[in-house]
Amino acid sequence: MLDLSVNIAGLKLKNPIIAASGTFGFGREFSEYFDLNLLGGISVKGLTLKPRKGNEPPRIAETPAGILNSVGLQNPGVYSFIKDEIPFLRRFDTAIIANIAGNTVDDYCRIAEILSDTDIDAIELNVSCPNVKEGCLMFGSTAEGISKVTSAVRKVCKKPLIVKLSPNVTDITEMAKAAEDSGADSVSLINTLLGMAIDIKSRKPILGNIMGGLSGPAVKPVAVRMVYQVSKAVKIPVIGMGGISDADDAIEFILAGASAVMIGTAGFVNPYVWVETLDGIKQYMEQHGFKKISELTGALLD
Amino acid sequence: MLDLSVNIAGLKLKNPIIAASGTFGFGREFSEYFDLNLLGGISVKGLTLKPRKGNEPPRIAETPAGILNSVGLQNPGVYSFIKDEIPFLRRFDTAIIANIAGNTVDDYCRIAEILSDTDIDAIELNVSCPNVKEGCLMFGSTAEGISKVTSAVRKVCKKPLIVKLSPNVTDITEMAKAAEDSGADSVSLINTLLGMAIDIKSRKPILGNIMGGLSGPAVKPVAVRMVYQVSKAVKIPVIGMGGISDADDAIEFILAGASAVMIGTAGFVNPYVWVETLDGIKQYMEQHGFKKISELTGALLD
Amino acid sequence: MSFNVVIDKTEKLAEDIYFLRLKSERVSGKAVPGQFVNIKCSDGLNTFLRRPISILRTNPVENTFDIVYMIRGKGTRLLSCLNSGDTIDCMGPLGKGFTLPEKGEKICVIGGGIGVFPLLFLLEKSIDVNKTAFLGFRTKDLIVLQKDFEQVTNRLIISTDDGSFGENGLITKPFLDFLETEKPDRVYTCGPLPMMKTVAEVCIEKNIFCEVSMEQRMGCGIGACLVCACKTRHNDDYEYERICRDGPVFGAEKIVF
Amino acid sequence: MSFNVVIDKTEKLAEDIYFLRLKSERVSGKAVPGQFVNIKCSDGLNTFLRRPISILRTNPVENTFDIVYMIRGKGTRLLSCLNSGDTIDCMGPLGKGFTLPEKGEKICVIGGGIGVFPLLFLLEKSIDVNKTAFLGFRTKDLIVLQKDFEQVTNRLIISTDDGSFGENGLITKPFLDFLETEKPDRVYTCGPLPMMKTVAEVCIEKNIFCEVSMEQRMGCGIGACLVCACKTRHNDDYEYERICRDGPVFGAEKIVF
Ligand SMILES: Cc1cc2nc3c(=O)[nH]c(=O)nc-3n(C[C@H](O)[C@H](O)[C@H](O)COP(=O)(O)OP(=O)(O)OC[C@H]3O[C@@H](n4cnc5c(N)ncnc54)[C@H](O)[C@@H]3O)c2cc1C
Ligand SMILES: Cc1cc2nc3c(=O)[nH]c(=O)nc-3n(C[C@H](O)[C@H](O)[C@H](O)COP(=O)(O)OP(=O)(O)OC[C@H]3O[C@@H](n4cnc5c(N)ncnc54)[C@H](O)[C@@H]3O)c2cc1C
Ligand SMILES: Cc1cc2nc3c(=O)[nH]c(=O)nc-3n(C[C@H](O)[C@H](O)[C@H](O)COP(=O)(O)O)c2cc1C
Ligand SMILES: Cc1cc2nc3c(=O)[nH]c(=O)nc-3n(C[C@H](O)[C@H](O)[C@H](O)COP(=O)(O)O)c2cc1C
Ligand code: FES
Ligand code: FES
Repeated sequence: MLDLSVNIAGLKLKNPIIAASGTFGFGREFSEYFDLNLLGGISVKGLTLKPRKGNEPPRIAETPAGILNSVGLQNPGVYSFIKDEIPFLRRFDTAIIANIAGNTVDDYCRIAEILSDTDIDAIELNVSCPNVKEGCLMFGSTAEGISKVTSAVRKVCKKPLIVKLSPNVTDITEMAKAAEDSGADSVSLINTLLGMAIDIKSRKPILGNIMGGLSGPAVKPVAVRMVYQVSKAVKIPVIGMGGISDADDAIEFILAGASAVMIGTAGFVNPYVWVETLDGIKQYMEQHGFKKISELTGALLD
Repeated sequence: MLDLSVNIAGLKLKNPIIAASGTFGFGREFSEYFDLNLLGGISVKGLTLKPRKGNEPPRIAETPAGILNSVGLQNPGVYSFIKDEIPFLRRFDTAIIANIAGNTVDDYCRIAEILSDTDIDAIELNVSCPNVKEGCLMFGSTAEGISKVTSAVRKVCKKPLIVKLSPNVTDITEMAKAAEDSGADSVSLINTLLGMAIDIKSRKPILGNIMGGLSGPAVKPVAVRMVYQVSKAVKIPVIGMGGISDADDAIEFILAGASAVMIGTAGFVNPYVWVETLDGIKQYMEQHGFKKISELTGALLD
Repeated sequence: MSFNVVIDKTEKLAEDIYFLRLKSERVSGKAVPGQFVNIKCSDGLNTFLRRPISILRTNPVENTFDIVYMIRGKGTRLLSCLNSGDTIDCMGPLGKGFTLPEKGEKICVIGGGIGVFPLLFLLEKSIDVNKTAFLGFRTKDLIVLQKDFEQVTNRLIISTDDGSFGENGLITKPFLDFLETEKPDRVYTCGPLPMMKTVAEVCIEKNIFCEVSMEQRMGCGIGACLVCACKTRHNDDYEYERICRDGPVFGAEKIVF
Repeated sequence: MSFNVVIDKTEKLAEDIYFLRLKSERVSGKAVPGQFVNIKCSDGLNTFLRRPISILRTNPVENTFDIVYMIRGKGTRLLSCLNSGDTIDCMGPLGKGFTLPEKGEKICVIGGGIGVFPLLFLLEKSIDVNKTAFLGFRTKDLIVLQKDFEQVTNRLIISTDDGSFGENGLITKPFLDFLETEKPDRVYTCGPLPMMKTVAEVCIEKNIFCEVSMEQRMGCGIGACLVCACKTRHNDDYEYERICRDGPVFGAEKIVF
């Protein structure tokens, strides 16, 4: 029997496959395609204190082996999440990770405080959303910003605390260390790379918001590199993501140092990607003689 | 008649298509495939003062819509370039851009000084090579580093000076402004994004150097975004690159604000990409009623 | 579950306009007018996202459904290279369709360009209804499925922007003229935004039931990613609804054009 | 200039090993043994780079050339889906080939796995020469082109790692035994590094002319990008030379294994 369970500083996952925030809504839609009980966890659409309308469309552009998105944190707000979504998600045996974002440190603390008393399993701080002008972009791009928001949230947060890092920085290890030093239980990375696409026929940016976040296979090498660097720089567990489309990709992240992985964009093309990835990881473990998924984390050979 | 010529602060190009440094050697090999007279310019393989052997192989990995490379600045040194390569290149009516790299500010100055007295058309400072441990990586990742090396080189450099920027930074506009303020005549961007790929069968990084630089179509949205941001932030002309594979891509960069473009990785697959891109740009100009290529620079509509 | 469907028939209808008949019990059995399928136009990375295409008609007996698409870019171009017997990966049926008219009602559809396709399915499924269709095309050569529309309408008015066939100019013109003398029970429209806006506004003004089918770039196609935003009225405010799930068909009065 | 060539014939030779005959006047007219072609295994982005494959043989009369490849990953898998009549984009001939033997010489080739293919071309082009070939395979089922090798050699020794055919074990063993009693004028080798290293070392020791054909991941394939580095001796120091242009064939004494 393979042991696929991972324990991310108190966040127990039955397997390392997590749906990435913003690509999976609150699980309702994909639950029509597969059994959510199969997932290790679900990171829900980024939550703000008040509902947010999001950015003007178009909000997506296709780019080589990837997409740009500029949703802009459209969400029903944390209260609606608690009332309408937690009860639905709790029907499944999967970890609920509340991805949260705010404009101010106070915002983050309020949301974390509110969520600490609810039946969720962990909080993921989105300090790195590139689509929103104020707020979280600012925090995620400096070590001080990350320290400030993480240590403040840490004080009020009674759940395992994951800090999600932006790749749009000079030195990702500095950001990870700032999160660790400020009390994060784990870091997840990468969020999207800031990008842009232009329609040369209309001579206009494709996105209503001009710029957006790049995700999908195109970003994988950058993400793997950052996961590798970060997992060497910090002691807390690392959750890896960015362009995972199949088990081979997921294993690449795990070998680079990730304890668990998130998958997002690939699900737009293949709604079964999470389940298929899990199956593929099991096969790989069997073929390569691994009994526990945790043995695979960082298991690069020299 | 279309006017394709561009003037980059004294560097006169008959058209905006330049071969990107490190992907075109010193032009000899591609000259067997097409007439180098057709190019606006050639940025030669990065030159150091002394010959450099480069990194251990494998030096390339294929990634989704891109490649990682870790050549590590293998080159015959600036003296051999002057003796063996300039005479060859001068046989063609195309601008010679000497791409240079050093470990210290002194190195950069020496090379720039030496080259200033040779028959080249411009110097491109590579302050951003991600494959070399010491030296240029350091300079390119902070505004201070860029200022230091640029202003020192400016003093001794008698040729138009282009500073090539690294995308592996939090704020690319800061880097561009530092270059401008320190006397750069132009900035070129982007160099490669730092990335990594792992072979899950052998459980080893594919590159001998572990990490390498990502280029090719995958990086295009990041590059277009940075060209857009930089061209709004500085007054000096911008040379855009990163993933250009055809005329549509090149036009995207020009609309984003580039005065000229460089093409590299795409030439590995299609050795005629430079010529075909030029032809495609001409067609686009005709279809859209542009007489001068300079009118296309930054010509986004609202 | 897999989304592979076999191509039963392909046909070029006009320059850059192609017809596909696909085998799928799921789609042919469940689809209603206004719904779409989301197609992976190439394996792998050449086109990354799926492309939404409206369902033109279903044949639940033969287990087939039809689509018609215009080549607009890379994805649709690759699609046009496929032949019958080939397999494509196709999710659906997706989205919320049109509200079907009641028996005895009088309806109008106004379609422009590639927007005409979902309207054919609606017309076919509107039984014992008096049906008038207004279809606008850029030029004569782009007129497709004219016979099919004739068969399922009581009256068919075609216009071309350049006057090369039928009425000269925008299709909204004959529709507005028509409204001078007639009052349909329901109006349905799909096509370019300015056209739909004109239709929606006049229907709202005249208090005619009107549904519009909206278009937007999509990610997941099933409602999870919120990229396919459509600005809709909510009291004095607006929200962004999902075209892929809350639409593509919306009540005209909801849309903030 | 375009690199499109038409596939004349495809054949599956063994599990995951395929033969392709391609129409190309350029390649068939110019190629010499040891050279390779660089193939775009799929249009667009599914595989980005070209894949280097050795030329197995040319037929300048029919304007064709042959290659044999093993499925190793995405690119070679996509290649194996093509059929005769299909077109592929193929650059070449590229690289520096073997030094052909002189008439009357005695030569040995030692090949392992996919390394045997360029050696067949060399043997075919070595006229009036006494030729012994040592070919190693992992197992019996992977032995390909045995007849072709028999036809162009005076002696053919085959070994399999698992002893399922021919000699049991590594092919270097019978070759080393052979050298106990014979001294060929020239030795050529292509295959796994450890094999080539053994062959190179013994030839250098015994002062036998020896050429090795090296393998490395490639970028441009024509010598411009310096990614295909091969560590070579230069006096007391080393350099990285380009396998795609300075090689793939190098004098054995040059290689730093
Ligand atoms: C609900 C719905 C139904 C549709 N029904 C039809 C139909 O029946 N027949 C038909 O010909 N077309 C239809 N379209 C439009 C069709 O989806 C686009 O023409 C197609 O996606 C273009 O893809 P491409 O690869 O050719 O173009 P590209 O420009 O290469 O596509 C790039 C990206 O932009 C998206 N995109 C580009 N144009 C559009 C567009 N107009 N709408 C949505 N996404 C777009 C693509 O899906 C892709 O993600 C429909 C669109 C929607 C939203
Ligand atoms: C000069 C030369 C001649 C060769 N001749 C033959 C031949 O005749 N028959 C044959 O079966 N194989 C030959 N090979 C090996 C062949 O190039 C690889 O097996 C092939 O590139 C693998 O591609 P893939 O897409 O299947 O594998 P993937 O692993 O998906 O390829 C990923 C990337 O790595 C490169 N790569 C992977 N393995 C190798 C390798 N062993 N050598 C070089 N690049 C590699 C690919 O080209 C591609 O860029 C030759 C290699 C070289 C350098
Ligand atoms: C449409 C979309 C919306 C996203 N929204 C969020 C979000 O609300 N919060 C967040 O932390 N990350 C968000 N992300 C980032 C993803 O969670 C993930 O970090 C990124 O997409 C890289 O992974 P992938 O390539 O597997 O998608 C979003 C990504 C996409 C594509
Ligand atoms: C193999 C290789 C070698 C490179 N060497 C250099 C170099 O020596 N100096 C430099 O400034 N950039 C170098 N680059 C970066 C390119 O010039 C260019 O900035 C980058 O590849 C993005 O453009 P592209 O996607 O068109 O290749 C190199 C890129 C590649 C792929
Ligand atoms: S496309 Fe994802 S919600 Fe509509
Ligand atoms: S592959 Fe570019 S130099 Fe050999």
